[in-house]
Amino acid sequence: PASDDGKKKGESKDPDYSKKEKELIFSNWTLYIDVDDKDENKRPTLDRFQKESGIKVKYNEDVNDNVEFFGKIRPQLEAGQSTGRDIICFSDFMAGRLIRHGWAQRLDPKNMPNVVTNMEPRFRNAAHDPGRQYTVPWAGLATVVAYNKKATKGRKVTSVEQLLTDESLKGKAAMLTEMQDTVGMTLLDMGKDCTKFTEDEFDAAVARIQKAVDNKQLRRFTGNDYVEELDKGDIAACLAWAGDVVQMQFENPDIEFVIPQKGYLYATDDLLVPAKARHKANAEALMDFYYDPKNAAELAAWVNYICPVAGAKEELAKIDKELAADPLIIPDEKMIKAGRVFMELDDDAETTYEDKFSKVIGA
Amino acid sequence: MSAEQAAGVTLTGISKTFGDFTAVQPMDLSIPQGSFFALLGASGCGKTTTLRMIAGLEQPTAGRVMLGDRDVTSLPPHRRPVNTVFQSYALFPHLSVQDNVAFGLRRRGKKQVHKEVEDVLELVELGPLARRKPAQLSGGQQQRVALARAIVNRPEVLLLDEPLGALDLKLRRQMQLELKRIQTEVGITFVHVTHDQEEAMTMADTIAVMNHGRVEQLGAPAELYESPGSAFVANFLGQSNLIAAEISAAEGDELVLRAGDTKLTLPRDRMRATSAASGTKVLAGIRPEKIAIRSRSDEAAVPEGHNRLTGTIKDASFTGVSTQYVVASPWCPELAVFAQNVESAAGLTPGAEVVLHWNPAHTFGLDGDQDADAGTGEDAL
Amino acid sequence: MSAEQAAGVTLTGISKTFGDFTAVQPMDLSIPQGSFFALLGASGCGKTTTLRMIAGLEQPTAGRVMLGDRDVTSLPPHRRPVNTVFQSYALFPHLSVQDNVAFGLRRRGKKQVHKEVEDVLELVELGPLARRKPAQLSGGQQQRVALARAIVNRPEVLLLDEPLGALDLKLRRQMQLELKRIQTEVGITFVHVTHDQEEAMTMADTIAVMNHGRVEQLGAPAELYESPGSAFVANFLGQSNLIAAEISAAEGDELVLRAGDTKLTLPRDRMRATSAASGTKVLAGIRPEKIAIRSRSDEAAVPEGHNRLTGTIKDASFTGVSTQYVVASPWCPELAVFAQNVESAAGLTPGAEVVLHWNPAHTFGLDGDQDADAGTGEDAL
Amino acid sequence: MTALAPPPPAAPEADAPPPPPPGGRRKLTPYWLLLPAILWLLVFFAVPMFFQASTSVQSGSSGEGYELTWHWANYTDAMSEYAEHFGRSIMYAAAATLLCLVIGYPLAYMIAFRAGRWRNVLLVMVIAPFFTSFLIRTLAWKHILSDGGPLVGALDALHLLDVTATLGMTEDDRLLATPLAVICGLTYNFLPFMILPLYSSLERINPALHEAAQDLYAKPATVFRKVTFPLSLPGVVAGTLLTFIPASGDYINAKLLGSPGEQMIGNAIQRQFLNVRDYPTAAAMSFLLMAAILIIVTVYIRRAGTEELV
Amino acid sequence: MRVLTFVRRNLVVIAGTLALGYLLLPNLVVLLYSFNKPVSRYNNTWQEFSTEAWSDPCGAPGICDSVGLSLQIGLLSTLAATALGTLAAFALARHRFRGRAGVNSLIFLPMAMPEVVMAASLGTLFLNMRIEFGFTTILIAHIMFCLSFVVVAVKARLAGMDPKLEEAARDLYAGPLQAFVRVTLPLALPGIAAGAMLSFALSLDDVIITQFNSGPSTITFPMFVWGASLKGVPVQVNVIGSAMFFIAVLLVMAGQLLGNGRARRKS
Ligand SMILES: Nc1ncnc2c1ncn2[C@@H]1O[C@H](COP(=O)(O)OP(=O)(O)OP(=O)(O)O)[C@@H](O)[C@H]1O
Ligand SMILES: Nc1ncnc2c1ncn2[C@@H]1O[C@H](COP(=O)(O)OP(=O)(O)OP(=O)(O)O)[C@@H](O)[C@H]1O
Ligand SMILES: [Mg+2]
Ligand SMILES: [Mg+2]
Repeated sequence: PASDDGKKKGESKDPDYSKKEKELIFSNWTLYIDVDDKDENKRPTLDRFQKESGIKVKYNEDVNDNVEFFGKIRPQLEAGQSTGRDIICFSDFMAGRLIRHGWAQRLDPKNMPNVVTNMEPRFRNAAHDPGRQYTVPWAGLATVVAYNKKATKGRKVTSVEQLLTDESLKGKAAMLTEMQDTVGMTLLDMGKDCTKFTEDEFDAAVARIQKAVDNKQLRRFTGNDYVEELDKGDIAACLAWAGDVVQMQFENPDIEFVIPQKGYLYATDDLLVPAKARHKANAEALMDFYYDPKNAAELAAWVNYICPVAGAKEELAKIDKELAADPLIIPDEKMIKAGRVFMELDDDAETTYEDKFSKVIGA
Repeated sequence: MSAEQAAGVTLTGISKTFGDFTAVQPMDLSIPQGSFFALLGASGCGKTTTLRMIAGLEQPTAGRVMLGDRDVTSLPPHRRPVNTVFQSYALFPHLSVQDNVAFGLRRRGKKQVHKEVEDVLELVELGPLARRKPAQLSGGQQQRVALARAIVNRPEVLLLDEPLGALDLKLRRQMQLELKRIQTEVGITFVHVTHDQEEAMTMADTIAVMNHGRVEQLGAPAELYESPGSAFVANFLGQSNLIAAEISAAEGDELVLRAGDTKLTLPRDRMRATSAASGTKVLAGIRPEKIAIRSRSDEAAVPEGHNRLTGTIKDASFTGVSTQYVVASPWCPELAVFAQNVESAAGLTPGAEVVLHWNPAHTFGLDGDQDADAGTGEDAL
Repeated sequence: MSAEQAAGVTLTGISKTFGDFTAVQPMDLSIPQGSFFALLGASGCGKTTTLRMIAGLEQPTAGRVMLGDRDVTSLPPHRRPVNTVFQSYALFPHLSVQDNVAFGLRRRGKKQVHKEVEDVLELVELGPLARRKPAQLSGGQQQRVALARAIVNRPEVLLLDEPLGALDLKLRRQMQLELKRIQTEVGITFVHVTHDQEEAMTMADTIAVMNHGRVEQLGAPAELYESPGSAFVANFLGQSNLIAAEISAAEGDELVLRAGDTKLTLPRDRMRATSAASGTKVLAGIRPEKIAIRSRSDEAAVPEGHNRLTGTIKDASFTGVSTQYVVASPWCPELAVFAQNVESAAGLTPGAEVVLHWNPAHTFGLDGDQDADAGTGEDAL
Repeated sequence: MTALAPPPPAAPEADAPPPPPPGGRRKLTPYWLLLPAILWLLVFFAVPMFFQASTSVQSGSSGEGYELTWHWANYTDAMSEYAEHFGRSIMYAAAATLLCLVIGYPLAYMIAFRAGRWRNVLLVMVIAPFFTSFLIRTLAWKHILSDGGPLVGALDALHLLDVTATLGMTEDDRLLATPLAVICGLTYNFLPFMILPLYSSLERINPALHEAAQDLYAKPATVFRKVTFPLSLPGVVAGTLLTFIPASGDYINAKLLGSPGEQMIGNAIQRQFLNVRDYPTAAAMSFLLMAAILIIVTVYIRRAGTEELV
Repeated sequence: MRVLTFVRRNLVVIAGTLALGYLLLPNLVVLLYSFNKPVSRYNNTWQEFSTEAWSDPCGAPGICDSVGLSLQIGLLSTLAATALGTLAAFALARHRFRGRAGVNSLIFLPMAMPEVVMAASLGTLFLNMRIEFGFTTILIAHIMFCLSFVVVAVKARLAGMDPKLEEAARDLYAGPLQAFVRVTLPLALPGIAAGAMLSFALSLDDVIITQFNSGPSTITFPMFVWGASLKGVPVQVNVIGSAMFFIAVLLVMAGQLLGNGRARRKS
């Protein structure tokens, strides 16, 4: 409801200089945009956007970690200063936190016809941003179980349970340092609803993970770096993000993934315009550009994460049939149904849970 | 030091105190212009401190420093026309020999220094080594660079703080001659600090003997040597035999002393003790080389009127040029005697009974209250 | 060195080569047991290297080292009954004086060392300083600790590598006496390296003079001094006047030499040149202290049969004990003459015409092919 | 005595030149020289410590912000919750320091006494790895220690891994994600900090002392034990401190080479600060670590008897 | 038997060489893999020899910017730390003054402090002061922790320097400033250079303090590697790491040779 939004603390109309300044500063995760096969410094879709719109994009791959990055820009946000960025790509829970603090600018649908028409319906509403007033999904993330066939000596790994208890995986299983993913998947495995859980349930899940840690079942908690170790076989099985798995499969036939019976965790990485950003309209232009199915398909073909744009499947098929059929990129019905979103947490709950989780991962 | 000579350096009531330790007692000192002046003294007696006050590297606690007629007491070192040759040379290791030598000239704004540097290096015979770094030179060569670096500035006074201390004996003797030659050639006032008495005597026109922060005696080398004013000077400048005695009578120009059961004669004008009254305790001094030594059997040949002592040779050591005897006589356990080796002296071996004798004119008399061992080096340990 | 004495150290055909530089030429050397043996030579002549081969700190390139009857050539240093007093003392800075001294004893497994350490510290007169660290000692005291640390082990041979080099003159003379006393007391073979010839002469029973890696001459100090075998020895051990001459005739026990227009006589048995035929070039040597100097006006007093030369005094320098003259004579530009200062010599000032004369028995003859300046120190610069 | 009677005590006379200005410009010189550095350290080292001290007794949440409430419980909480981390940090750092000493000593010794004209080249080799980023090198270790790698294979074949496994240093025939890997990583990272001070104190030893010891019947081993080592103690003390202190606060090695069971206090501080954003806890842990190190270092220096560290 | 004696004689050299090997092994691996041509994003198995990455070291997006930033920060912080540290070292080595002990420990303390502690406390300061994390904050932090190392290096050099040399300069008509510029400074230079080199190395290498105090868009080379390590390290990282290693070694060795050569020519 629009009346509410005005009251969100700290929100005010920030002046937009898009008309005068045809430029845009974009902070994204590393390796999260298509690059030219021959020249890694060229980014085809982005280059095309710049050419078509006449907006010069300064593209930074400086997001490695939601919380860490948020910590770095937080002082400016709190002080009501510009973060020096017009678009930031945050995971949904972090985007939610910015919205709650009033540190994200409300987007104008009028500037984004493609978004309005092409966004997959299931993305149109989200717990952290009801009605998608502030954010636009860049990609969908599915947290699944992946394993290296060679390292498990052919054994299949099909569940989180197996990661936590299977003797044959002792010292070779890994989970993620992201609390949402690891605890969420464990909760699902325990038959709990990760979209709505109690603190006791959370504690039980953490205790379960702790036991695996104590048994030396779990080798490490990783960020994105599980990829390298899974590829090498130092990690035999782990929680993984779908997009990574797809990419790994190109290169390593031993990599397999499984969508656990009990469900998987599902999230989005969202683009948002932080408070005091100078070029909101330019940002909206870029978001709109990437919601053109053709552009979206091109992006998805490279990053291999779930594409939130309707109609991209057909475009993708033109590029690569196999990819278009991969449920990890364009999910099928079954896949969509098995996905769960982690519960929306307020700041205090998040601190409490993060703190508990920190102890499990050893830090 | 005669009054008609122009003074090169005059120190007036100068003293230096570090905390509550007085390194240099208030003293006056006047160094004639163009002379070779030596400051001699044991380690720690304040020689370096005195020199540093002249150079301006140390501010005197009291007193004034004059160069010629100019009071320079409050001038910083770089404004004084004085240069120093340091004991450890203090050559700049990062500069070549010629740059070391040119340093002072350049600081005074000279642009064309080549000629002067070349000349002075010629003077110290280092021309061919001008481009070397100090580390590539031998000790003697470094010493000469240090000297060249100082004299090239034609200072009014050149201060030398034990410049030869680090050299070995042979080299040292040679550098002494060299230094003397250069001083004669350039005519600058040299103030030379050393604790090698032979060095001081061969080189200097005037010697000041320092002890515990004060000048004990000052004079020409031969004067100091022949008539030392105190036990310290007598022992420190060369070796002396100091025999404890008592004045027993005065006969005309001579004093008669009694040491044990021996009678010694001493010219009255060579008596330095304040009182010459009978019964006064004195030290009767005689230099080892002044004493003739002969076998007891040969006693008859002792000239009439000579002071004589009898004793036993405790030790005889051959040093090449001379033989040094240590003779024990009843009231003087260790008398040193030097005999130049001309003809080999038969029978003068340890254990031999001998008679020592000397011309009384060579005897000198000192105040008997002093420590007869002052300045022998025993106290330095 | 008489053959009947037991050999303390015997070096047989020993030599040492560093890369392509030969530091010690093959040489034989036998050091009598219980003697005070001095190795004398200019800097770099191989003294230290020889000593280190005896200590086992350097492996000889060829030859053998025997201690008594035992071949120790291949024994490592810690297995040889030999100790060294190093030039820089090499005291262990982290250990107290007594622990330094006890070091060797403890390494040989002695538990009760207290008594021995105490005794040896008594010997070197350092008892009260036993608990100090080396840094808290003066140079002379450190030197004595180094000595005590070595002799407490009662080694068969004690090696001393310029142990007094770092001390100042006065202290050095005193330590020489001390060392000599201690050697006499403990009776150990001392092999003492020095380049101070006076030190070697006063202390040693036997001296070996080394030059460029070989022993030039070996003998008792007086023997070496009075009859040097080469120009190097003559100049290095004391000072010598070497006059280029030619044998003109042989008369009985004497050779008659001609130098310019002067006739000099030389005892045949003091002629070291291989040939004594007429016309042979020789260097006629005479020590400065053997020469008497008198005024030309006084010429009549020259004893009959003395060698005599006439000349002009170029320089006279007073050193206290003696006066050193430099006399120019037509065919010998710089003759040194030492005259002990007994009675002051009137008229012997620079410029004076003098006659020099000496007993021909003191003349020595050397091979005329040598550089007359060898060993004077001029070549060391 | 000569006639040089001492003049009356040195009271400056009217015409005497003025004594040098007491305390003038020269006395102030050191303060001017120090001013910039000290100011810098005060503002960016001492003041932050003060801020952290105040932060460590704040309470609140990352969402609502923290305020100073003298919440001392932060310390007790940190102490009780992270006791294991503290213990592990100290132990790993100590083990790494010991290893550094054992590995670094021969190298420092070799450079000081046996390297001849290679000395400077070797010294550069010791520092040069710094120029290849620490992270790259640690990642390279990950590579070298990899489960399927040749090193694990070789050690396994020699049954060395069984030995370390019984000691609890490794797990399941692997090196990565074990205490051993973390300790080796720490050792590797801080080795230059051990070698440099060791070298500089060894280099100062007069080689004649070695010869003197041999001459006094000491076997080579005894020479080392009785002379070389005691004389290098200042270097040992400086080296162990420069290794132990940073190692105890490191988190990179534990993060990259360790498993959850090997995380150190640095990891906890880093996560509390950068991820959980619980600044008070992070600050309290920092102070506890500082205190622990201060105590250990003080005791150690007392025992080692060396005041002169640098 | 002979082998045994050889081993015994050269035990130290063998152990030292092994230690050196341990120290350089990772560099060797880094170098080796800089010539790899990985088929995937992950440069962790040997594929085939290629100099591709060497011919295009900036091939990975952002890498050269980060190297540039690192060099910039390294140079600036070295410059500042060396200047401040040298001044302080002079004060400590050449003057006795009140409060010397306190100053000494303030300077020593940063070395006696784990990096996280410093990093966190400095981070706290910046947060409290609402100072934007970025270039300035990194620079400030680097200068702070390099400072102590410079002071120690320069102080050691000055302590070994004969104070007589300065007196000699003053005696030779050099005023205080000239004595400093002409004599003291050139002689202290090796110490200053050592301090500078160490601080440059430490700055280039630093992860921990940088991580706590860098801004979102100031990615130093180590921070770039940190980010890349999560996603797959490009070969170019190995190239740049190896290149920096070799450049450092070569520069120092060239300086060495130059010095030797000059000395030899002079003699
Ligand atoms: N800066 C100083 N602070 C305190 N005491 C000093 C200082 N400089 C010299 N002294 C003391 O003053 C005394 C005289 O020192 P000085 O250097 O003048 O002696 P010296 O005669 O040159 O001795 P040496 O022959 O050993 O060089 C010594 O006892 C010395 O310890
Ligand atoms: N380890 C070495 N390597 C190469 N040359 C050496 C070595 N040790 C000594 N030398 C050379 O051997 C020669 C003899 O050296 P040694 O130390 O024995 O001389 P020395 O007579 O003791 O001289 P000094 O009186 O200066 O001590 C010298 O020229 C020296 O340079
Ligand atoms: Mg002095
Ligand atoms: Mg020698």
